[in-house]
Amino acid sequence: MNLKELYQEIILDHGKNPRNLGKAENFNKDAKGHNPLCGDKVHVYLKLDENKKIEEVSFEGQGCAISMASASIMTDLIRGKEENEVKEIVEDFLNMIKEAPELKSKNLKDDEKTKLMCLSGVKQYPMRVKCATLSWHTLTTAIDKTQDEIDKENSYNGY
Amino acid sequence: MNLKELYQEIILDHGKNPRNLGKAENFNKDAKGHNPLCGDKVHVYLKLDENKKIEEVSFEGQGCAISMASASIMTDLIRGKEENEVKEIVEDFLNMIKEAPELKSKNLKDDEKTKLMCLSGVKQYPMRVKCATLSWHTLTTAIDKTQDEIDKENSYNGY
Amino acid sequence: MNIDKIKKEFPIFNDKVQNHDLVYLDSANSSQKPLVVVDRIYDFYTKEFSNVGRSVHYLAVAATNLYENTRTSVQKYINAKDKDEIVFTKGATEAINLVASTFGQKYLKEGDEVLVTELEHHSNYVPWHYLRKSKGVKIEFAEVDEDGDISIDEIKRKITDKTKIIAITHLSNVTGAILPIKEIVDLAHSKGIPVLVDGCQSAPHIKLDMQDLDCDFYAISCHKMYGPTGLGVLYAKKKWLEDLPPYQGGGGMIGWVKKNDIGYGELPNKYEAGTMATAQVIAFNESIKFLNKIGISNIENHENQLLKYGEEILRKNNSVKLIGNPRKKGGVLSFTIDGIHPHDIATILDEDGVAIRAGHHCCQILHDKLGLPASARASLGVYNTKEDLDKLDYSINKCKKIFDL
Amino acid sequence: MNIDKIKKEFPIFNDKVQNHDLVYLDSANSSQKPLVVVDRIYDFYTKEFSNVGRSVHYLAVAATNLYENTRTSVQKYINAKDKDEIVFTKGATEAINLVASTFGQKYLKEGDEVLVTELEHHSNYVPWHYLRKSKGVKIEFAEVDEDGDISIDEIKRKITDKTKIIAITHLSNVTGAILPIKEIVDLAHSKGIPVLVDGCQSAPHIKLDMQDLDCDFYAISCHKMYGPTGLGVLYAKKKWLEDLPPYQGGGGMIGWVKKNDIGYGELPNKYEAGTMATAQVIAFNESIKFLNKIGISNIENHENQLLKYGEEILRKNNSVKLIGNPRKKGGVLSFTIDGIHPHDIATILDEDGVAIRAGHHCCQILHDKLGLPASARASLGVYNTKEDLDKLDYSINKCKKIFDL
Ligand SMILES: Cc1ncc(COP(=O)(O)O)c(C=O)c1O
Ligand SMILES: Cc1ncc(COP(=O)(O)O)c(C=O)c1O
Repeated sequence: MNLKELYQEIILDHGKNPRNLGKAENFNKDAKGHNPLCGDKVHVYLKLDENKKIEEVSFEGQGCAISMASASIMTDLIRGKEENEVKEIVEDFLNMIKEAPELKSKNLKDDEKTKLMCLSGVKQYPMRVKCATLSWHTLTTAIDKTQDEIDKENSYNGY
Repeated sequence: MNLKELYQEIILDHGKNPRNLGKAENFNKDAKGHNPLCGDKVHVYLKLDENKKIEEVSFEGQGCAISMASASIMTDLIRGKEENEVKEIVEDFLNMIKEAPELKSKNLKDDEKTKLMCLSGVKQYPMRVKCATLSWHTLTTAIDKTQDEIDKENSYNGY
Repeated sequence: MNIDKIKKEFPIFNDKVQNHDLVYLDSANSSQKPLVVVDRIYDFYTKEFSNVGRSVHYLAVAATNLYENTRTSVQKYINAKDKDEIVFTKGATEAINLVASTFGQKYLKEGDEVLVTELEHHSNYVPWHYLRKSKGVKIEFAEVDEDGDISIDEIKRKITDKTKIIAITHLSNVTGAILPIKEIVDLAHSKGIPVLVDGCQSAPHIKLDMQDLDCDFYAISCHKMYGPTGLGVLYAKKKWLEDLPPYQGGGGMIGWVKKNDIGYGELPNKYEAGTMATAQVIAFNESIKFLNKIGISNIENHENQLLKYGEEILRKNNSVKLIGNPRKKGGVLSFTIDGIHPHDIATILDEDGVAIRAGHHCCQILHDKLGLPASARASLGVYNTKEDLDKLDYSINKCKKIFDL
Repeated sequence: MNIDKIKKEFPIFNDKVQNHDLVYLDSANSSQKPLVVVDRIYDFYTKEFSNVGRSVHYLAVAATNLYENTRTSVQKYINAKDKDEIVFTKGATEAINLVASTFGQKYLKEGDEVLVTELEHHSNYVPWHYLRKSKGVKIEFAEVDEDGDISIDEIKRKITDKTKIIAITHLSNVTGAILPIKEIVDLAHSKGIPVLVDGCQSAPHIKLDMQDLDCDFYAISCHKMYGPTGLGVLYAKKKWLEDLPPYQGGGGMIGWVKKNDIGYGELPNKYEAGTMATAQVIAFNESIKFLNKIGISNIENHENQLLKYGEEILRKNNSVKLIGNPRKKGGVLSFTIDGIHPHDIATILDEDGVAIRAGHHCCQILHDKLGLPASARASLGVYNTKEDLDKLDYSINKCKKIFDL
């Protein structure tokens, strides 16, 4: 195991100063994610334009350096991309964290890949994988949400 | 351990041909005993005269040689004795089965003691102690029963 | 299949018990443990111990992985579709209580019927009785035929419009009857009725396939499967585990907790409240490996041969009466001897090192039906041999001599 | 009291874990096991194994006696009046569920109040929440003061005419607060209210005396007491165990069984349905002997000294904030570091072999109240030393360096 790989400069930086933190103004999709065992929480806000391109994205959350950095890097990275591209990137990222040695997505530029690979140190810390993936799973939930579900939720506040 | 001590001639005889088996005609006290773990059952019937002397006694039951023999010997032995004497004998018997090396009761004649001591082989078989003592405990229950309890029971049939 | 070699894997057979070689014929009660299982417990406690799923430190991570590995092994062993369908419990008894309580809560009301059989162990009757007391649910009994068996026709006869669940044993721990579960499930499902199967006696002895049986719930007892005490498994179809309310509440099973409300965790956590039997679960993986190594169909064959042999010699033995003659039978030899009570038999056999069980074996309804206060039972495990049964026969003759039969 | 010698009795400390000496500061989660306990399990399974209370053969008789011996040891350890007041359960969680379920069934109705505290572990909240859902019972929370403590006055304030039971922790697993149980029980009893105490954290660390405390129910977790996993104890006054309905139903807990009705067994069988955790119960006797050998007041002293030392060095460590400053405190050091999330702390400490826990420790209500999503917790056991705490401090400084604090 290797702490230096886990807590790389860029992780610590994003962890301390997360980008895109806060509730978005005009979001039209959102989702909450939660890890009941450790208490980590995240709330992802998306604004998709008529072409299903992500116009704006932000998140609120509480969590460790890994989870904050992961959300921060993720949100930075998906802005401007299309829904389908984003879903493909999420899958690629989750694969990489789980087992794949590298990222393969054509929707990621090389420097984006480099940035994301900074999170790969987490592979060696199975208990921390959930920290790195929570915001990504939540992003998927938000994207997949139907208008019906959105309406229903507005009348209930689970946690 | 010693099987010969456990299954003495007299035990086998009483076990096979229990004395005083059957429901008494004119009993005025009775009680049921039951060992839920093994299924042994006994029902003791007593007829006490006005001086609290045991005029008649019998039992019904299902059980192993030890439990049948114990009930058989017990019923033989207490007929004609007074309630208080019987209670003292029960205590003496239970003590002997539990730990005491011999019987001490003044209410038992020597040949009665000899007969009862045939059950002492059970000491070495802890799981069988309950077989030997079930009818004795049930006898105590019958003796201690108040008229109130007897009346109440007549309207209910537990098992 | 080399039984001598297998037997050597069980340390208890290497020493004398009470100056006798142990002839252990009480496996339906609980099986002996192979060394690999005991060693695993030892190693876990002495080198790797940690609680599961709660801490992020190294030992905790490792323990959590080991714990989940057993879940996967069990899933494969019983061919369940999904590993989240495997819930660890205290025992089969808890598994059945869990279903009766949660299913009862959600789906049963006054006048509804639960169909059980006269073969059921108390553990598959008392939990349903509670619903009779609390909700006025009715309990119907499918009756055994003269062979101690339950036919599919009898089940058919007892199903009514009000039947809401069938709770039935796979292999009777008294008559040895193996019931036609697949057919019963088919029949029940055609009427929209879920089926809970008590698999305590089947799991260690015959091949299980949840996807083939298609039952809704299946209860297993690990200590009868060459595994540790204090552990059981509830298999339940995912749809039920998602649909039913949680059972015990506590740490680990929650989703979120507020002062005014609580949300429950995802499967399988939802049904595993509190600190689980961590060491036992981890060691149970070795039991599964042990069973897999020998192969369950080899075990089944071996035990079938022994069963036939045992029936043969006991039938030849005068005054021994075998209980039950079902169409399909597992490794259970229940019997009585006219003139000798089962307890006396068990005590006398024990003196020769032959361990059997005497009593009603937690099946009082069945014993009432058979008109027996108790019976003697010799039951088989993978380590038993024909010699064990010869010794049984020998000691039975000794009983008869003592009792002058 | 020679800690080095005691530590040697725990095999896990004799090997390196991940190339480090293990600094185990997670005993509030689960304690490590002394060799005597592990050996007892080993010997039982390899030489003496049998199920309890069901068969009459030699091994079964011996196992039953051993099992009951532990009951007597537990009775003495907590000074209960009667051995039948000791019920073995799967864990403390099951013990509390047992009481909530049976007491709730018999005595609680809509509008009745259960008084718990903000300190409670989920295991002492979720089971009561079920009654809120099923019966409309209300749950009231005694609130912690700024020291993470609960005063007797706060309890007094929260008791109403509707309070039907108080369920309260003896020693908080987060703030370490030791509550004045005896006074609370006195107060409650003066109003006719029974008290359940969650004794998970107290039982391994402070002297217990049921007759002195006079509480009605007390829940204990054996795996936190240097004992095996999968085992707990419910102490309950005999009058309650006689009065309340049974909990799980199954083999061993019945009195008689008919098709139309069932009678339940005598104490303690009534509450021990199914095959129990036989090996674990038998081994737990060794845990009690281990505790008795050292002496619980010696353990208490030792842990108090460590606690003071730990508080001292952590207070000196900049940016470490201790959680809770109760009047009386047990061996729990919960803390946060501004700028480093507890999970990151735990991971970095783990790299040095220092095992602590990070999260909400199953106390989400308390963490909400404290405004913390999570905390880090170092908790003490009999085997800990000042050096362990020095290493904790050292590794905390390493965290700070990594995070540039
Ligand atoms: C205060 C407290 N209560 C209850 C529990 C639950 O005990 P168990 O998980 O052993 O059932 C724990 C431990 O997890 C605890 O610390
Ligand atoms: C057929 C059957 N069902 C249920 C049980 C109960 O299993 P356990 O005691 O392991 O909970 C047993 C064993 O005692 C059994 O043989």
